[in-house]
Amino acid sequence: MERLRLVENPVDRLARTVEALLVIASKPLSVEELAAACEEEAERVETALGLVASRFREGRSGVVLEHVAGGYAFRAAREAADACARLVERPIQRGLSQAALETLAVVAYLGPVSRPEIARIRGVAADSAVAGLVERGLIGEAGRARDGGAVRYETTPLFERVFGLADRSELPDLDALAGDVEELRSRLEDVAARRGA
Amino acid sequence: MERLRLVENPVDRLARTVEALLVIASKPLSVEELAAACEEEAERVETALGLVASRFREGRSGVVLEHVAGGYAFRAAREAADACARLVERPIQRGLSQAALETLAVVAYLGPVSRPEIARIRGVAADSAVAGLVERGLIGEAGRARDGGAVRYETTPLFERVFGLADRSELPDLDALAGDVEELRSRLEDVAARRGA
Amino acid sequence: MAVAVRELPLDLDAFEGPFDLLLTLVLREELELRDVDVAEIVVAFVERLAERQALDLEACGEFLVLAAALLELKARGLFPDEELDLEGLDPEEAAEELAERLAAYRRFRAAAGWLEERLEAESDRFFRLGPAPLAPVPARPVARQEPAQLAGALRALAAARPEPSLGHLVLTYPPVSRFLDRFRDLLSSRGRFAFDREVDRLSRIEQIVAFLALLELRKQGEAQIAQAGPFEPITVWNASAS
Repeated sequence: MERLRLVENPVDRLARTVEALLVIASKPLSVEELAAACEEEAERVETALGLVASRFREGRSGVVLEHVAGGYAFRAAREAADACARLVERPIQRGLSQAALETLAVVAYLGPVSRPEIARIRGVAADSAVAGLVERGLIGEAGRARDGGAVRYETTPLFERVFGLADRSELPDLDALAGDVEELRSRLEDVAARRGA
Repeated sequence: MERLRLVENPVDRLARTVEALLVIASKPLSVEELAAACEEEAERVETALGLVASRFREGRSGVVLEHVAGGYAFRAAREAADACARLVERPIQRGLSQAALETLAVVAYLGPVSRPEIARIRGVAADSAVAGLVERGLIGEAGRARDGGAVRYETTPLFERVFGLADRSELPDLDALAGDVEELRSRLEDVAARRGA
Repeated sequence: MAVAVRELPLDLDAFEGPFDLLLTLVLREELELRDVDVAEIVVAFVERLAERQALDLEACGEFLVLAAALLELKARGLFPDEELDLEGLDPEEAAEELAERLAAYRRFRAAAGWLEERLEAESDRFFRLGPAPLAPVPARPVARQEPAQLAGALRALAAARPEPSLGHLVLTYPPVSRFLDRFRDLLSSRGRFAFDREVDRLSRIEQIVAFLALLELRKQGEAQIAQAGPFEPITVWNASAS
């Protein structure tokens, strides 16, 4: 058994290179980015990622590989959450007000979207909520509507990371979230029709 | 042998917690800092660090535990140095974002100019755009407006090199826009106020 | 069992208390309408409505009109430069518009709830923010750029066109100016009038617009307003005569 370990498996070495890249990266790395840095084919990098995932998983290691925000990244094992919370504060966790959450939802689903558009949907000015989310790095500028129009905002990779989403398509379907909307609408229209009569 | 692995060794668990802490830290952690976060005695943390060091060492892992002046930190394995260099040196930012470009244009044509002035002209907070341009060396501080006023910014020699300009007088003509800087500034602020929201 | 619109309890970011107190505070300009979440008020009302078995048409009608008026007031505050189309109002259209806005808002409120739960569920996920301690220092030379980009960016900023018209999203009303003119005439001829008597024969929508005109006159300092208590008769008199 011992002698087998001395035979170098080339995927093993590639896996170690991927581990090295992930530990120095400051954002999730896509398969393409990893492949470019390794000067390898994407397919082999994916095989290596499988190896890394089996080494760095919950229960086996304090460092865990996750697929998030369109790429791969290391994070802390969940079992160590209490110790992590004593070391660093989760800045995002604190103080996301209802206004901030609603604004974030509008930007996540409709982005890129401007402040006036957000205000129209929420029925209140969105300036401070938008500024707060920009400051936390959850949303960022995404150019202007047209040349010189209002600045539009979209969610950042940090948003996906904080909420543990592989990408925005993991957001639930809006209509499924609010099933009572149609009923509400017909009720209001009903009332209006009777008063109008 | 297999059955032994099922028995949870408490130092194993502590070692995983230490690994988790090291992977989320953005600076080396001392034994005391680790012990405080783990709520453990320093001696046991040192034992756990020994385990971590044997798991995360050259040749065995792409992530390597390093003991540096300030304490312990993970680094990339030496065998992956080339791949890491390719990841880091990649010219990530070929172009400038819309926010960066607008901010740079305002500083180039109207500078020295303060952050509040930039925000007024662009209609959105300028903090992150300014910080990004300062970090890349394209703009720099140019004293304060008046006694105690806001810090003002101007473009740097690097800016001139990047844009291939001998000096700021070579900036492209704005044609129809007023030649006078003050007139231009008030016109831009006017437009931004109307765009408002 | 009637749903008392005026006593509808509200728990908003900017205000907590009954609906009529909210209206009074808005009337006295002690509460910024832009801070008031009208959709939340509508949700509170509909939820209250759903608790009752029978549908109270009178209460629904009153509420619809008041909520629509608040929305219009807000819309003006949010888009002050917007030229509103103030032609005649069809109550059915108004309600449809209200329902539309409410439906959109409800979806995003539900999405916000989902995000909140997700954040809670992921509260034990920790990852590094910022660079790794022992990572090689990045050298990121900015690629060569074209100076024309700078001029283009500045020209675009100077030539900004206004936001697309949001008029179609705002409820339509008879013109406020009609009531402004009429009240100004009354103030200069009689010096004083009872608001309720002047609007008593008008439709609810016209009453609301007249009320907006009254607020406007007070804001301009042209009129003084007195009211013994919420929903008591409103007396208006010429500010310069007092």
